[in-house]
Amino acid sequence: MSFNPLTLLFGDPSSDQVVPPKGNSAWLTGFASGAMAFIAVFALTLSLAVGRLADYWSLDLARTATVQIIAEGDSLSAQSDAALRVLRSTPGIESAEIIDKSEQLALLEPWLGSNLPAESLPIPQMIDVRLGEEGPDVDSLILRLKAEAPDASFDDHSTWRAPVLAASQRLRLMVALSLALTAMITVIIVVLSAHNALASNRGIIRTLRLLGARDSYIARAFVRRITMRATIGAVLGMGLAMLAVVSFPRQPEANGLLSGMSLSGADWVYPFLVPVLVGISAYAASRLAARYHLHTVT
Amino acid sequence: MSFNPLTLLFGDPSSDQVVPPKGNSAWLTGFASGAMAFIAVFALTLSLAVGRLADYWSLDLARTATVQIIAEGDSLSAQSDAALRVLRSTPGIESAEIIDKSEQLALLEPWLGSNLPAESLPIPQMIDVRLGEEGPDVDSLILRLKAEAPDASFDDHSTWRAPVLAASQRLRLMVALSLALTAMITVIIVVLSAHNALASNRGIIRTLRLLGARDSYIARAFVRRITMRATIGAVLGMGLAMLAVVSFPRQPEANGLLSGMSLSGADWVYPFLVPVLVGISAYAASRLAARYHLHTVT
Amino acid sequence: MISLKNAGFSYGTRAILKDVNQELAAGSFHFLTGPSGAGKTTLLKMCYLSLMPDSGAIEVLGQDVSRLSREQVTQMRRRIGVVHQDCQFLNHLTIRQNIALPLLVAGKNIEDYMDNLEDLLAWVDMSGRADAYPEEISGGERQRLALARAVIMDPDIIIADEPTGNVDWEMGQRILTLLVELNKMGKTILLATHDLNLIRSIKGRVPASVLRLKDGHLSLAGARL
Amino acid sequence: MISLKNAGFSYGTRAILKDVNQELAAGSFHFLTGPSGAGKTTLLKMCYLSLMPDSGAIEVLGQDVSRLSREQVTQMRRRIGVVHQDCQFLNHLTIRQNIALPLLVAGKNIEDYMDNLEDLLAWVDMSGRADAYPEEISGGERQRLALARAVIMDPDIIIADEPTGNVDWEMGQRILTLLVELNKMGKTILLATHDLNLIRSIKGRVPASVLRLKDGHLSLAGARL
Ligand SMILES: Nc1ncnc2c1ncn2[C@@H]1O[C@H](COP(=O)(O)OP(=O)(O)OP(=O)(O)O)[C@@H](O)[C@H]1O
Ligand SMILES: Nc1ncnc2c1ncn2[C@@H]1O[C@H](COP(=O)(O)OP(=O)(O)OP(=O)(O)O)[C@@H](O)[C@H]1O
Ligand SMILES: [Mg+2]
Ligand SMILES: [Mg+2]
Repeated sequence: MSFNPLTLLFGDPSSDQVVPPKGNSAWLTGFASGAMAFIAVFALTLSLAVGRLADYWSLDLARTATVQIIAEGDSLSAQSDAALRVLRSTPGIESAEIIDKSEQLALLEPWLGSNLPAESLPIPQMIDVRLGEEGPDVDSLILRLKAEAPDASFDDHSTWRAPVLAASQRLRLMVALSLALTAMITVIIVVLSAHNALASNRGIIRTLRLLGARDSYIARAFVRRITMRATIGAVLGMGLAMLAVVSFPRQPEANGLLSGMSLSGADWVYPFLVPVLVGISAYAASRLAARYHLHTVT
Repeated sequence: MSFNPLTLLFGDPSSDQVVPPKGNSAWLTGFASGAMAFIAVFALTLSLAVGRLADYWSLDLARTATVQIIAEGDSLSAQSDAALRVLRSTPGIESAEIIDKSEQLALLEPWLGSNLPAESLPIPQMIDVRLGEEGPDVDSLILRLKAEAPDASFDDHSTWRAPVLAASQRLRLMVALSLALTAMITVIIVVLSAHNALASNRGIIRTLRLLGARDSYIARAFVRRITMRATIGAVLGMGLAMLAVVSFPRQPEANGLLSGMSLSGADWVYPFLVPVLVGISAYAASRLAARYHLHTVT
Repeated sequence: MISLKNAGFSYGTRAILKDVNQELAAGSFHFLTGPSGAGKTTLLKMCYLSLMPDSGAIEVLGQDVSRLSREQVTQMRRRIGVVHQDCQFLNHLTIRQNIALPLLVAGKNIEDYMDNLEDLLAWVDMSGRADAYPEEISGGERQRLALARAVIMDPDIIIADEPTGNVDWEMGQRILTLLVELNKMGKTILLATHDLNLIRSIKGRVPASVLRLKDGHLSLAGARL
Repeated sequence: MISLKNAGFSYGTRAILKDVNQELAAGSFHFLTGPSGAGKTTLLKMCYLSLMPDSGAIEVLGQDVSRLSREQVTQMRRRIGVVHQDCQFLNHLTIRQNIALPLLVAGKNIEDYMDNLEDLLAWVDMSGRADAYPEEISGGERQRLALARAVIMDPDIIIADEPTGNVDWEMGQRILTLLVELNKMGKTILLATHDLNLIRSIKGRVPASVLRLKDGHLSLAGARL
């Protein structure tokens, strides 16, 4: 029962004739794999979108910190400069920028109102710090800051980060689980419908056997047909799912919250893996099913 | 071909005998409906969780407003009292509470730091307003506030609300769409496998017909068998999905962000609707398929 | 019992039966013969309501078949026992269950027919195989099983399409004897066969007529045997 | 060509064949007869490698069947033409395609066999039905189709299980004539039948022997016909 998988592509068309072009199970195989491909692509896109969202939440927060200096007048600007110097010379810190007072006030608007007596407020100086991949050695950084700018305090948002991180990890887990389940169910449905297709053609298998057909010949005909059906169904299902994803209402400006279902850059590759997965499972499943039925049919 | 659906439950067992107990398609029908029920329950739970999240985001924001009074000393407390009076006497407002200065400072912490010279800061007085279902007449409220407390400004968060509302609506739409799709695919898979089950038994239908079986008798036997298989599959699928949901890691304290997949209160009813839906579609689909095959078999 | 009036039938454009006129009286015994592919099975299918004539009319048990409701067709099929040329059984039921199937689908109480069933099994020499499944029996056994199933309901008309094609001469005689006895009990018998010896062997037992189908026409061939 | 040496076979505990010894020489013509259910089909199935003996040995084309690889079984099946009792066809292919099927599965170039195919169709009187589908033909036509399919590959051995059960006498004679001619060309023929007249009608045309299967034993019955 061994044969070159390449015949799947180039094949000898003659052996195809022996399999009924449309059987009870043809529609079922095609539709089931199409529907599962659709769901899988949907789940995949959702998973990618959620992944980005979680990245945004956790990574963005993780890679920022704030230094706040509470002082007045000259002391403030001197300490600001000192703190900036310390920060910029610390390995693991990518950048450190003074936050503009107006920017700061804009952030405070909801709590303090827009008609604030801006200049008269003794609000502290804030420095926005972007950390590198590795991050700095926080303890020694704090010591150095204390020495150069005694009124500065370092906040790496860790108290804010923990729950967000936990939530985004839960979300990731949830979606990854759904994706894995969908993939599993897709494979099982394909396996079962391959089995069903072969089972409903046992009579044909028996007849071909008695007429002197090799097992590999019979298997090839069924495997090619079933793989084709499942793959075509999966391609259509994927196409429909991508159409649905692309035409989904989106608001790019809201990207912090949820920019809708969308694929970006290299993500476009993943949906195409779905029909490939379906094709491979259909191929493997129908070969196994063919082997089984060829051995149990006398 | 008309018959009482009650026979599904009480049935005459004799007619069951004429359908092969396990056919090619028995496994497929059971498993496909089980898998789809599983996915549907999963999607449903996700949808409920997302719905709660969106409610939290949008409703909570929609039903609050803030009044901010920028003044000093006695004028501030006088205007606060006046504003409170106005607000509490306005229909459509449920409650109005002065926000404690310490509470307010806690909210400002990330921007202003924790070591703020609390008392010395001339920060404005904030009043937290909870709106009723209907909400007040905002224009007349602002006029009355202006008259009684000239330094008060009313903010109903509408600028903040819009993007959050939009995002949560997109999320809802996305999940509702997935749920609808899952339901649709479930129904189609059940329809196709009912059709498949009948198609692979056309020989039996023909034989029974010629032996003098009524159409209703044949239909009943198949419909009962197929409905049973699909429903049992769906119940098992639902059970597994619920198990997965229940054993999903959860963090109740993070309920603002995402408390994980969970069902609460009346939500527990919905998953049980899935096997009911599957059962009803299997019943309807197998009846239609039986009618079709009974009319095309000679 | 069965009367064909100018009955015609074609598959697509191929006319199989042309203006067939024939009256089968109640209690009569008829052989139907003719070359392979002449249309014997087609004619029998019209008599057991599986095909409708294209032209002309067929009356079975006094009723015009083209005017029957589905329910009437069902009721009528219960009064006609048929041995089909390609005997179809339910492979998941035993021989005994298959024979009892017409009783089951008609809603009869099978208990009442148990004696009858065992007698029939013995008559067609299948008692020892009653608990086997249809895929485990031989070609001739299938034909005997089909005959037993055709007569279990005590039908008014028995239509048998080549019921002895796969059985040996003794078994063929036995089957014919069963049919003759049923005929003597008043049942109308219509039997398609190629076996002229079988037809000849009935001489002197019951008055039987031989219908010969050729080129779409039916003629009485009794004299020529 | 085929030799049975103490061959025995049972379905479960039911012994069907007991110590069968028989030698079918190359180019010989054998009838196999016996009551319905005696085991004729079972014996033929062993000769065309569809069943293996429980005890004893069977040699086909000089090789012990129990020692064959799957590939050898396939190669051997291409040299044996079989008319099965329940003729199985592929319903989605036409009659012509069904007859050509053994060529297709053996990877032969069907073009080379077209004349042969049309001759065969004419011989079994099926030329006019060659583009019909198996479900659209009569019982006798199926048997003729099966015979055509069995001989298309020009096999060394032809095994036919009741090939004339559903055809009329003239067609039966025609089929027998075809088999006699193939036998004269050197092919070994093994034909199971209940029709003693068919067996008698071969007298004087080729030397044929008649094997009678009863109670699991095979005996030569030539003298008694
Ligand atoms: N469903 C069909 N569609 C088209 N043609 C058909 C169909 N069924 C039968 N025929 C053709 O009609 C003719 C008559 O068929 P029928 O089965 O009635 O013959 P018959 O007399 O019973 O033959 P036999 O003795 O071989 O059984 C045959 O030539 C057959 O090929
Ligand atoms: N798969 C099987 N399992 C069990 N018993 C079987 C099986 N196939 C056949 N038999 C039994 O074995 C016996 C011989 O069967 P076989 O088909 O060889 O008979 P046969 O001589 O060809 O009869 P016929 O002339 O009726 O075709 C029969 O009694 C049959 O019931
Ligand atoms: Mg016929
Ligand atoms: Mg046999």
